[in-house]
Amino acid sequence: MARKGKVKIARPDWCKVCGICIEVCPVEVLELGNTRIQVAHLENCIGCENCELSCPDFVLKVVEDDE
Amino acid sequence: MARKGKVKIARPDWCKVCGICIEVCPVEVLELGNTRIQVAHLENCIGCENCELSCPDFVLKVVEDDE
Amino acid sequence: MSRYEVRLSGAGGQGMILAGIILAESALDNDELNVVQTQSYGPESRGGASRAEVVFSKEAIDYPKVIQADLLVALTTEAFEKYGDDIKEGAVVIADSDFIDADYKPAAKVDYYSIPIINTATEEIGLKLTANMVALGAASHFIPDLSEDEILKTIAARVPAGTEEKNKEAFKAGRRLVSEMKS
Amino acid sequence: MSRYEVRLSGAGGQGMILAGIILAESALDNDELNVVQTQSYGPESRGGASRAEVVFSKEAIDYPKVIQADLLVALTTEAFEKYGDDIKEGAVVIADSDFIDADYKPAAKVDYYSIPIINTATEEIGLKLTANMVALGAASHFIPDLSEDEILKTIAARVPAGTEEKNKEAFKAGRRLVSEMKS
Amino acid sequence: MSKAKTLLLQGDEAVVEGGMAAGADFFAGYPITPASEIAEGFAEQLPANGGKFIQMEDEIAGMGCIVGASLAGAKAITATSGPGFSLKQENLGFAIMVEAPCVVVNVQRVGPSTGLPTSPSQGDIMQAKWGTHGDHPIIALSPSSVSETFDLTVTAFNLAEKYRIPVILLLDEIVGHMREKITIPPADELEIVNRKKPKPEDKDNFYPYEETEDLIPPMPDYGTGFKYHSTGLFHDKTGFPRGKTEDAKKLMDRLMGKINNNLDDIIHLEDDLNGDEDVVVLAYGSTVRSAISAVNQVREEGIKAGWVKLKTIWPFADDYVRKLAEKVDRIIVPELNMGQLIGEVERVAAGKAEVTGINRYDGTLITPADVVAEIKGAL
Amino acid sequence: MSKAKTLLLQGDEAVVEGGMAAGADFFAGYPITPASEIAEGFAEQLPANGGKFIQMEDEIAGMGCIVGASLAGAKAITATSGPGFSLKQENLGFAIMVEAPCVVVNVQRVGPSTGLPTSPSQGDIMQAKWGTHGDHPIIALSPSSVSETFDLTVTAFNLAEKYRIPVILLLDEIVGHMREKITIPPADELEIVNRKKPKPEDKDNFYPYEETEDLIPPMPDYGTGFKYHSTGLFHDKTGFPRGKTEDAKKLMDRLMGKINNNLDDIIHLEDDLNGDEDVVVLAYGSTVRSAISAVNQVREEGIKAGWVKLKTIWPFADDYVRKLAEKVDRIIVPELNMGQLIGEVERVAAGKAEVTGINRYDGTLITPADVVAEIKGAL
Amino acid sequence: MDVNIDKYLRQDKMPHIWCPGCGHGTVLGSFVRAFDQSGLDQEKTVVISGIGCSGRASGYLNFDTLHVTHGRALTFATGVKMANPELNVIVMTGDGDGAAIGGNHLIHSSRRNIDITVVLFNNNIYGMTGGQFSPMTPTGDTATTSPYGNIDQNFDLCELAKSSGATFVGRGASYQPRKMIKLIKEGLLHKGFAFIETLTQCPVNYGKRNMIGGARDMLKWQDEHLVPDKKYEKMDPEEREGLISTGVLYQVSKEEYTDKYQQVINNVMAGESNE
Amino acid sequence: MDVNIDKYLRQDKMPHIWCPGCGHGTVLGSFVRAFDQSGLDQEKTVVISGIGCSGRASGYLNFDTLHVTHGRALTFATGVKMANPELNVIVMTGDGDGAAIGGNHLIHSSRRNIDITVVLFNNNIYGMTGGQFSPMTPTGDTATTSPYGNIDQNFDLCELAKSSGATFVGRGASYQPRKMIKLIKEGLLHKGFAFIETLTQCPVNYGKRNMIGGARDMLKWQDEHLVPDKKYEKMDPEEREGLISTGVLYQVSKEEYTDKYQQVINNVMAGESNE
Ligand SMILES: Cc1ncc(C[n+]2csc(CCOP(=O)(O)OP(=O)(O)O)c2C)c(N)n1
Ligand SMILES: Cc1ncc(C[n+]2csc(CCOP(=O)(O)OP(=O)(O)O)c2C)c(N)n1
Ligand code: SF4
Ligand code: SF4
Ligand code: SF4
Ligand code: SF4
Ligand code: SF4
Ligand code: SF4
Ligand SMILES: [Mg+2]
Ligand SMILES: [Mg+2]
Repeated sequence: MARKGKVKIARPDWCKVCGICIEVCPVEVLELGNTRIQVAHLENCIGCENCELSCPDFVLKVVEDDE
Repeated sequence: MARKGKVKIARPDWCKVCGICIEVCPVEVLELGNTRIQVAHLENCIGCENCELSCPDFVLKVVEDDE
Repeated sequence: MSRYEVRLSGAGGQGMILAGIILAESALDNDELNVVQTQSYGPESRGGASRAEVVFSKEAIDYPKVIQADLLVALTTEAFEKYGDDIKEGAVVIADSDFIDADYKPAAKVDYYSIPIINTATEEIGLKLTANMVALGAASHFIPDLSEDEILKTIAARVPAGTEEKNKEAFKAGRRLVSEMKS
Repeated sequence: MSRYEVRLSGAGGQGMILAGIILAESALDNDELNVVQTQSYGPESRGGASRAEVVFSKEAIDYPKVIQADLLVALTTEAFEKYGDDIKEGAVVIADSDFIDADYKPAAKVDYYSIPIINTATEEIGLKLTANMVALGAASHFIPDLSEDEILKTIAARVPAGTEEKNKEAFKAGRRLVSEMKS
Repeated sequence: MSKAKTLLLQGDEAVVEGGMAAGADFFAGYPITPASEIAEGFAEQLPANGGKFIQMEDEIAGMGCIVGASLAGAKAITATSGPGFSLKQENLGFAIMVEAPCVVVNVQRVGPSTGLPTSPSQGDIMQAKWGTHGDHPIIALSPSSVSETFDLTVTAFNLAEKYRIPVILLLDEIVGHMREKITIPPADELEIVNRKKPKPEDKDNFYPYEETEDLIPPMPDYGTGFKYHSTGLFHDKTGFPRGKTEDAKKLMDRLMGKINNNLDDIIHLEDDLNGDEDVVVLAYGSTVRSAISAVNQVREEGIKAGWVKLKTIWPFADDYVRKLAEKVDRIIVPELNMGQLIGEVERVAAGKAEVTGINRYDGTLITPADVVAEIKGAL
Repeated sequence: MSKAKTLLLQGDEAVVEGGMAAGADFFAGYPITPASEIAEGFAEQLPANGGKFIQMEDEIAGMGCIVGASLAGAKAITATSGPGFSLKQENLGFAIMVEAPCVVVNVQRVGPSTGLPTSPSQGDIMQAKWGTHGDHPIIALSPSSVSETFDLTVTAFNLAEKYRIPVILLLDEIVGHMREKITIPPADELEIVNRKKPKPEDKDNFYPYEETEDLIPPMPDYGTGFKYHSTGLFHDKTGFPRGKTEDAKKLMDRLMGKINNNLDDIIHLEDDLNGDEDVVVLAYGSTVRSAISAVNQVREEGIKAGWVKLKTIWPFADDYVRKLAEKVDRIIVPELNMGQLIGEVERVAAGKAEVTGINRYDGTLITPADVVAEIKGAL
Repeated sequence: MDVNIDKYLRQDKMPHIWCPGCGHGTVLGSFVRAFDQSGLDQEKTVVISGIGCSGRASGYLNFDTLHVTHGRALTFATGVKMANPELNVIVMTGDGDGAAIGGNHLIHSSRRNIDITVVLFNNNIYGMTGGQFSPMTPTGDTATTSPYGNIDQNFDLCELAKSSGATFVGRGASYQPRKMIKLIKEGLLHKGFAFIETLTQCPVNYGKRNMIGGARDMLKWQDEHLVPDKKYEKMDPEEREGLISTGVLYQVSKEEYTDKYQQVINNVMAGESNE
Repeated sequence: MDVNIDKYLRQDKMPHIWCPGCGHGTVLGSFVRAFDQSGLDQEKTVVISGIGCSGRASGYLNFDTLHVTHGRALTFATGVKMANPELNVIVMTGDGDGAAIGGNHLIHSSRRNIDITVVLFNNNIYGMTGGQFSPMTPTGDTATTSPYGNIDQNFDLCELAKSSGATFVGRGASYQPRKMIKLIKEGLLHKGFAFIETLTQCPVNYGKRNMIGGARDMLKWQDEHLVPDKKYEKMDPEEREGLISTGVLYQVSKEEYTDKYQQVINNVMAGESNE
């Protein structure tokens, strides 16, 4: 179901730093900051959307590269 | 489960003339009177207890012949 | 007529409540006559004593129940004992002659009719369940301002389809029982 | 001391209610001192502003809540805004310097301490959850008739097993933050 | 239904007729003596008129169900007796909170508990006001005859729709089961009130629990695009809880205000007073009938007596009774209970008139003679 | 438990301590804010003392369960808040009918409906008396502090056992959740009442619902050979319904009589009056605390004021308040509701004293300043 | 039968109020016979019933008996059993009482596997209130509240109890009193939650309205539709259509609730004294 | 994903109040995505929820929404659906709300096969009230009201719904959002009663107390215990031990309740006009 695109922190304010996105990401992309999630290695992202669909807080979104 | 004995109208006053005993009797023994059940052909009774166990009103009882 | 009070009593299942309803409904098209019908019965709606009451009046009927009956019908001893005394002086009392002891001594002076209501239903009509209509027929004699026809019409409308004729017959038989005694 | 009113406020989950309980319980063996502790929180028991209140008195404490605080601790701007004004003239106000704007102009004349409560917990103690104890330590400075030892004893009894030392450390760090400012 | 028709009906049946005449199109409930005839009547009549009947698994479900139906646009009704009325209380409070118009009939039998299921009582009068937890407004009506049952059922729906509130219709078993002649007026002679709905163009700026001038916010049907929220939590005009003190007070004041500002419209009563009464019998439900009979009787003997019939039980007719107490020496309150509404009469009379009760709580009726005795008793 | 111990406890926790001290050995209930701590406390303490705790599927079940346990011989308790209290009403009425001793705690939050679950209220005062259908006796107590909560929990069990009646303990969220020092007396210093049981030799001539002289029939435990019947239907002394009018009246008169004959034993209150008061503040629950504070304050200013604290809410202290009204000009009734118990005060005062209320119904408290203002307001 | 059923019946309450031909009496009779055979102690037995014609059963039984609110018998029973696990606790309920308003307590009591024996009188109708449909009224049948035919599906109560956790599930019928006696006896002796559905006829409010007829006809109907469980199990779905199996339908042995709780008490009290 | 979920969320109510790592948000996210894919009309849809953390879901959803009393959502939903069968009616409930206090409504709604879609958030605990055990708390686990370990058996809710008459039954899990989206979508499109249990983690009141840990650990736990329904079906009972199947577990097509009622109306009205 993955499509061309990479993760984006669409609603940074809503992040509750639970780490679920990190748990479900098949590669190393995300890291926990102090008050919100951070994209540490965007280059690794394969756009699988696991994080987007799992994040309980609607923080992440996989977007077309050119968005 | 039948044992030696014949039907007896143990509590005639409790009979509500519903006819269930007649329905479950394998032979012709009982008949409905106007206000209570009647033993019409005791001689036929094989003491099977169907009527005793089925009567909703605890009217009938199979008793030893010599009771 | 300021107030005419009827009490129909019997055992649960004898249909006295239906008789009461029919009696009351018979006054429906009678614009002059007000009517209130009530009943009382046990939780099991069967067995025990049950009664229907009908109050007629040309004036407004406030208190809905019988205070002292002008007319009492009783089909069972239990009903008779419970309600037999609660009647007006000179009231009409109709009791089933086969089920109620004849040596009844009413407290007040009453007009007492002991007639074979249930037996008439069983034997003459051949349908025990019509005893209530026999009773109603007997009672109908005494009720002011209500015609036999009005009641017969209501019977036809209220009893189970197919039994209209039997019930009307029973009614008439009951009425006859009384007229015969009166004549 | 007729009545000394303390309000500890922050976000749900920051443990200010536990801090309040510990504060209150520290007066348990102090026969001279009455204490009442109350709290308020939203239905979700997390998020939003939450507060614990502790009232001390040598006399009977009737009204159980803070009327006007003698001492206010606030860990978040939201809490600060909600409760910042509801204090006595000359009250002590302790606010987290990293999370609350320094340009606070209290309505009444207050004794204002802006100290790094949460950061002390995170960095010095290494356990963010102990911020409540840092806050309690800072507050403890000002509470009449209650000794540091009484509070430390209660902390040891009330915090989760295994975290006693960290929490006591945090308490002391908080207390130090204030003493340093005062000295 | 454009011609008047005369029928011999029970009070329970008159509820069905009244409901149908008022436009009821939904019934949900659970059978119980002596209210089952109401369910049975609606089960028969509703589908014949395109409406819906559903028998639920219990009374709690019946109450929830009519509130859901009401929010979806239906004119909904349920009927029960004491034990079921107790079970409905939680969801009744919810209906009050979300302001869902609906009618709840309680055909009272003798309580407490299972009590005397087939005998009449007026034992749930106070419960109708206080049965659910927390303060709340309520409207409760109580008829004394079969035709009044018809009328008050229509009124119940009208008030429910007008004020967005559940209206309780308190019959007693006597009224519920007695048969009387009743003339049902033609449909076009009845005044039927329907809830105020917002206009489609209001969608964008819509506050479902707005404090409108009349304090009664317009109510959209579900599925008409308003996409709004309702909750049993305290909420502001948006329908959402904010957890603010002001909101709680504002909401409660509005809920109470919408009723208390319209007492003249809501409180229905009748009286027969000459203005010179020494004693007045104040009654409701079937007991009224004995009161009237008794008053007529004693008047003939020259006693200055009158009667008052409360058709609206809640809100209580404070003002009326207060003025009455100032004028008369004694108010007699006959009730088929151990003394319930008499407490309100005493409260309002505040010592200005003597207040005495006549009480029966054994399933039998208060007779005209009982009332006559009480009237004469203290003369 | 033979030595006094001092603890810092919440009111909810004091219910648990009080219950254990009174001999409670059974709890059944369903969690709800702000009463869950009571269930949690019993879940921990009961098995440690050989008692039983069970969490049921809902509040209805919780209420049924404690009545069953009570009949089997247990001292049983349940705890809930408004929504759950509404659900318990039907089975509460049943408990009254079969005269099963038990304690029902309601830690009041703001209603109606879901309301404000974590905020204090005294909104269920009237519901405690009228929540279930039909007339019925009830005892309801309301503490104003943590140690009073302990005491009244013990009293609740004692009254329940003595009078064979469910006793309602009405906390408000403030009392339920506030922490205070409390000294728990040693077990042997507490007076514990246990239900009267029939003697084994009475078995043959046993009438479970006999009209004994004190109107309280002895109560056997299930399984001790009495083989008796209980029902929610009206019944005679045998426990069985006979469907007779006399039985109904006799039963109701006995149920009411056993309480009304013992008002002195049941009604607990405290006051601080000098006998020359112009104004008296009559309060209950947490509101008492502001009343006391305010009275102390205005007395210093020379105002002749006093206070009354009702610990027993139901039965209402009619006589006491009647006499009070005769003596003072004004009675102020502060309540965390829209005015509930004030109705009783008005009723009983019957115009002899002016009665005014102070009302908060938004989840905040009535402060001493509020009471002071009201005291001074009308001087 | 060689039992003194009189001992278990409150003679002075008889004859019972049930209508002529009502199957409830037959179930009651089966129960007392089963109880006698079970060997359980009459004085240590509590029978609890709800409201309905079936609910009247407790009044006729010479035990400690409790006639509670509609649908709630199991909640009271749970309290009795928990408070004194030595007692035999029996619940008598109807299809309305036990499966409509009381459905939740049925599934939760099943789930707990508490040692209570339930005898549910299933007459496919609300008898006492005059014939409204119940969750056991077959689809299509008429009742006072389904004058145009019932559109509800009905439950398979035995399946429901089983899938909720009951450890003994069986079905009996008034046409098979012998089998019912055996079934109830086994249920009584089962340690854990035993659910027994009994098919019983209500000629007055069900049979006559639905053209089955009076009591005798209703028994004939049973005769035509009952199949022993063993036989039923071997049939394929089409054959089963319209048939009803009777007998012990399910039984497993699992730790019982009050036993488990006693274990908790023992552990906690031991733990405490070890401190 | 290519959906505008914003359309279905009440933006101004976000961020939601659920705790960090609470699985309820993932279920909510799956629901809005499923709804979007279903093609149903947002304006003709009503979401009804009870009380609990899960009950808060309705407040975040941009439909007609109703947040009712604890355990009763299905009763209100039944009223809505009956009054206007054109509406899509969805119930969001918790394991306490839907299976404890609300259990009766669940089985009866299943029995009726009324066209309502239930999404039950099963976090094995009463979250909102602070961690009391629920009918879905596994035996042995601790909760605030089972400090010594829970002795209750727990339900298999899917079995319960099925044996009560539900015509669509499925289980999803927060660890499998894709599968859950598909499942919910199918449930939404199913005509009849659709019951969907979703496994969701409550780290605050369940995970931490029961040594499973925080949200991430709880998802790992799911990973280790979930099995697709197809695979599960092929396992023998021993293998199944401790495992949980997800997917559509049961689906049949049966006439729906409001359709049947419409038929009654049509018949009766036709009959009347023929007279
Ligand atoms: C709370 C409550 N709701 C409703 C009733 C009315 N009621 C009494 S018995 C009954 C149904 C009885 O049906 P069932 O359980 O099948 O017993 P049956 O009479 O058929 O044996 C009902 C609805 C009641 N007493 N209490
Ligand atoms: C009648 C009633 N009883 C109890 C409560 C308290 N209560 C609120 S939510 C809840 C349990 C919620 O658990 P669950 O349904 O599993 O939802 P979760 O919070 O776990 O999502 C309870 C018991 C209530 N609000 N109303
Ligand atoms: S899953 Fe969502 S809320 Fe949790 S850390 Fe990642 S982005 Fe933040
Ligand atoms: S889209 Fe996939 S790869 Fe990219 S961050 Fe999310 S989970 Fe990791
Ligand atoms: S079965 Fe019993 S009650 Fe019926 S007729 Fe026979 S003896 Fe009489
Ligand atoms: S014992 Fe058997 S044979 Fe004899 S009468 Fe009874 S049923 Fe007939
Ligand atoms: S109504 Fe039906 S169930 Fe009730 S006693 Fe009569 S036949 Fe039996
Ligand atoms: S308490 Fe549990 S269920 Fe509730 S929001 Fe927090 S994590 Fe979620
Ligand atoms: Mg039945
Ligand atoms: Mg949950």
